[in-house]
Amino acid sequence: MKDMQEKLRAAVKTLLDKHEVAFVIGYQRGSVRGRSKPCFVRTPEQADQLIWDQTCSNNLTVYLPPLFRRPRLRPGQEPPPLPRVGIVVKGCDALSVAGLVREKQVPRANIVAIGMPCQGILDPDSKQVLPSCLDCQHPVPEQADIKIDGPAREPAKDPLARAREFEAKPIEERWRYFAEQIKKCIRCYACREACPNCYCKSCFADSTNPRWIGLSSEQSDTMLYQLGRLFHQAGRCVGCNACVRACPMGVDLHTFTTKLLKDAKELFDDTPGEDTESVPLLSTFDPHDSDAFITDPDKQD
Amino acid sequence: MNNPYIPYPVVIKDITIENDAKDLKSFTLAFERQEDADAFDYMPGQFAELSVFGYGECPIGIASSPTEPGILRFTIKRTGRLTRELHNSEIGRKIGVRGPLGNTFPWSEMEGRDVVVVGGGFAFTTLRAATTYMLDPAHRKKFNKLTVVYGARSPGELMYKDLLAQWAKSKDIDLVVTVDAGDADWKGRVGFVPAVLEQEAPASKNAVTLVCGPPIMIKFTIPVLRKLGFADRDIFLSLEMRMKCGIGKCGRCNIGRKYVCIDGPVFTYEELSDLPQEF
Amino acid sequence: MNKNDTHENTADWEPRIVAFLCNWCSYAGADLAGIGRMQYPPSVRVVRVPCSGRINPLYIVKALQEGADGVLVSGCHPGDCHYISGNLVARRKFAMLREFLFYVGIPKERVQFSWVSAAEGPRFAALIRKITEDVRKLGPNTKLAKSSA
Amino acid sequence: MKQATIGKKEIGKLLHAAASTYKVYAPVAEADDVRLVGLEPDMEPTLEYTNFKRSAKELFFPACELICTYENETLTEAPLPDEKFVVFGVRPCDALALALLDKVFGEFGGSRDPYYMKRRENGLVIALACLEPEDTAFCTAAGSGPAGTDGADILVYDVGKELLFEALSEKGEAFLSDYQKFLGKPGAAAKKARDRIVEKAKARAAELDLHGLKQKLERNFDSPLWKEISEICLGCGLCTYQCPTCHCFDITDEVQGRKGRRIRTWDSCQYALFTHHASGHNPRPSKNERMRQRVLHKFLYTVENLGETFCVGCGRCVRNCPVNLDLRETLKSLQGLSAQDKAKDNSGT
Repeated sequence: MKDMQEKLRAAVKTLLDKHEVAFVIGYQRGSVRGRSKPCFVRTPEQADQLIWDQTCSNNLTVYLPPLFRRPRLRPGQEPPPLPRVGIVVKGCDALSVAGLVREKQVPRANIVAIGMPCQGILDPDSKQVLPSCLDCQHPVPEQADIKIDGPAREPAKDPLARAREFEAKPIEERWRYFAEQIKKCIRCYACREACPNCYCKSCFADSTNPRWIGLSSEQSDTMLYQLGRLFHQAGRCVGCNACVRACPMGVDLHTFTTKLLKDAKELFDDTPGEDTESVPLLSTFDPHDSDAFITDPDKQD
Repeated sequence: MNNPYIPYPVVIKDITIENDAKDLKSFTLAFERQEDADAFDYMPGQFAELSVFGYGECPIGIASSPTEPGILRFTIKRTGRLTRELHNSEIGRKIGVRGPLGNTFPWSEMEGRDVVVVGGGFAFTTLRAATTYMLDPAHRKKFNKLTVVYGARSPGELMYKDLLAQWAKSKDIDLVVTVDAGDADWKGRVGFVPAVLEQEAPASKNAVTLVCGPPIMIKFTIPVLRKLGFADRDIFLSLEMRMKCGIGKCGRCNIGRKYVCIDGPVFTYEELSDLPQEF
Repeated sequence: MNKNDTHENTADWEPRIVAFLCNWCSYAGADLAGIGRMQYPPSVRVVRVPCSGRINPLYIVKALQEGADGVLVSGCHPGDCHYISGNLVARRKFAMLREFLFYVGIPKERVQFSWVSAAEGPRFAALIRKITEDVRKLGPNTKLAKSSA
Repeated sequence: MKQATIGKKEIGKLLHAAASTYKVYAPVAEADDVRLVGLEPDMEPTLEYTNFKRSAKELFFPACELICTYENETLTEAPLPDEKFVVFGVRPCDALALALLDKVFGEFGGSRDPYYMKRRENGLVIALACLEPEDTAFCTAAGSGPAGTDGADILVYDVGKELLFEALSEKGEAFLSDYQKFLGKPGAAAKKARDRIVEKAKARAAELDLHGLKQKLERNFDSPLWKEISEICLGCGLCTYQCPTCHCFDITDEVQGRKGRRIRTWDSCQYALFTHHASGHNPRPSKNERMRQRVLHKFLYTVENLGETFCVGCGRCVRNCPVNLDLRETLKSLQGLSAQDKAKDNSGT
């Protein structure tokens, strides 16, 4: 892995030396045991602070959409030129890049993705590979512009197994589990802020008119927040699980994001992050989509 | 111990539309209980949290003067959810009021001095209170010459028209009303407040000035006042900030270490220059 | 949220169904059912929306939170949408939403989707009968309901 | 009683006995964590933890407080909390945080916060000195240290097989007297062990140097460093939600039909809407200003207004920040600024 780190630094130095990008977003050594920290590298010399190992947890693409947001212009004012940015991506993060490009948040030509094959992120305390990484099907960022060689995990055989197992549980048990997870949530919204897809300029959770979500510690409000946020990721979530890693309270969002992936795949054969050209799943339709869930009162069931 | 978060119940007694755009209305409120009215002991410059049940609270400067007995008045611009609801209210509706909050205009410092009141647009509310207070026969003698410069975008946007007419006739006050742009019927002054102020050139010797208005007016008025010789410590401004508690606990209305709700809303220009420019 | 509530109230409890109906087909269908004096349970509260595609999934969850025991969404039959394809975009969304809510533990019968045209008064009446009975079997909604509701 | 001891295994008995008079909050091991929870008869308190994810702040300043209810425009004031309670096992840092909150919710600004002050009156705080603070903590630098006594009524020392209770207030003393049948007189060995803990805590080197920070912060409001520091910040409110001294709140109404209630809920200066005016103007429009506000509020404004740094060094924000934006490092880089060179910009218009 040291070797990968060297290659990464060299690649970044070259990019910056040749002025191909304005800066590179990568990881540096963290201050807490088992943690890394995002960093913005602007000069070739700074490239030496970049690291690559199994602590490189954040999905750095969360920093991309704000960089390409059009500022409000006065009449006649020219829009400022968009930067070209380098970014260090794992397999899952590369999917996020594609997802953001497909949603027209990030111009693909302005991104230089430096792909790092990934062996899974370690839990800072237990030093075990995180459960959410065990389901990873994309440990190697195939779509990266610069590919750094190195060892990677075996892709999970069945990345959706967790959802399948959960579905098989009795409904009351599922509800209990969901309610237990909700109980842990302190509504700090770290999950939202860590999610590259949560780039909405104003979030339903913050809206005061209408106020979707009460601000009290009422459980149903927390449920509404989590259901609302999760479902807003339907057909968009790439399964990077940055939300899971950001949560300070250990709320298991992974079980629920996996369901979104599963339904996107199984109902509509869509894998968000796989391509940059298609229309996001829920922004379009196919006349032949199934009507199986539609209640037909004339039919006896 | 009185709970400072609990509003006094009040009833809307009167509603006046103040401008042609109809987005400024004055609400006259009456306390339901006499003891609350007694407890609500205020001076011009202060504000209160108006409370519309189901819509929350918002801080509004008090537009009436304690010299107007039995009247508690607020002039409110329709801006957000709560103010829209207030504007849709009818006479007789019960609302709440929490206060008085914040500091006042510098009443003791103003005694024995000239007072120059400079107001622009809708921010004239607490200045209306201050002017009314000073014009009260019981108080007028405490102050020397009183000059009021008040401007609005257009004649239709001038508030308190009856009162202005009354003041215009009074010998106790030099009133200058100006509009940014007049219309066919407008016979008065036309010009921006800072420019008119400069023309009027009120004396700065032994004088205090109270300034309220939109940021752009403040920006151009300050240099004029300084040119006229007003010291920074004699220029008093009233600030607005998003607030919740109004009593220095909730932590959002601070500018540096100063809390607008308890250290303000009235600050001298000298104080403000000393604070971080984050407002 | 406790079980006792459910039992105590079951005797005189009537399901409350919130129905989001599109203006052009299903609302007209409901109207037709009314004009035709067709019998259906009084359990339903109708919210008229321009198109089933206009329905934000939050509306559905919010209705459950605010005390609905069941939610019905109905629009024009596929191919008949006044806005050409609003109901088709909605269909995907609802398919996933229903699955997702079921996944976290909301019975499928609580949130139902259907197509009712302007001419289908009887179908609308039958639909309300069906969803009311489905929800009655489930009992009051306690899962997402506000505890203070 | 000033000092008393109890066998470690007996602590459950004492707390369960107290639970018949008070609501008792104690550390209990749950599935994945040790939490401070309301003690039920079937629960056994544990001493095996470093600190809680959620600080004891919420027992005194809950995330949601009912102010009043109303129906048809008639308002009913919510009763003030009247439950007497004991909270056992908070760490000295979190106890210090309460002493700090006492200042804001007390007389600051001329009015007292009735909810918080009432809970402080009703609550008895039994703190447990740390033998080994978390590696993310910087409590010595922040002023409490592993055996700090501020904010607690009783401080408990783990002296081996026993726990040594030391009353710090009259309330604490009364509690020890009330439950003296569970308690013994401390022996010489226990006292010695207690002294060793105190000495060790005193001897601890400060994890970072906060001296002179105030002067630097005063002069560097406009430093470009703020932008640099906040560049990686995600703007989530995690640090503020977990902070034992953060106390900003929101007041909102919730309605259902003709009925409604007014509640006070935690809020965070890290959110854009925190200072967003109805007019659309926002004095803190980006995360640079919001990050600066958080740091300056804790390390400058409260020092000026209350004479206290509003950070106890518990390290929660350090440990849990999703991007490892480490407050200790932020403070270190701010310390690197000059306190002199930057003349204050007084030309403001």
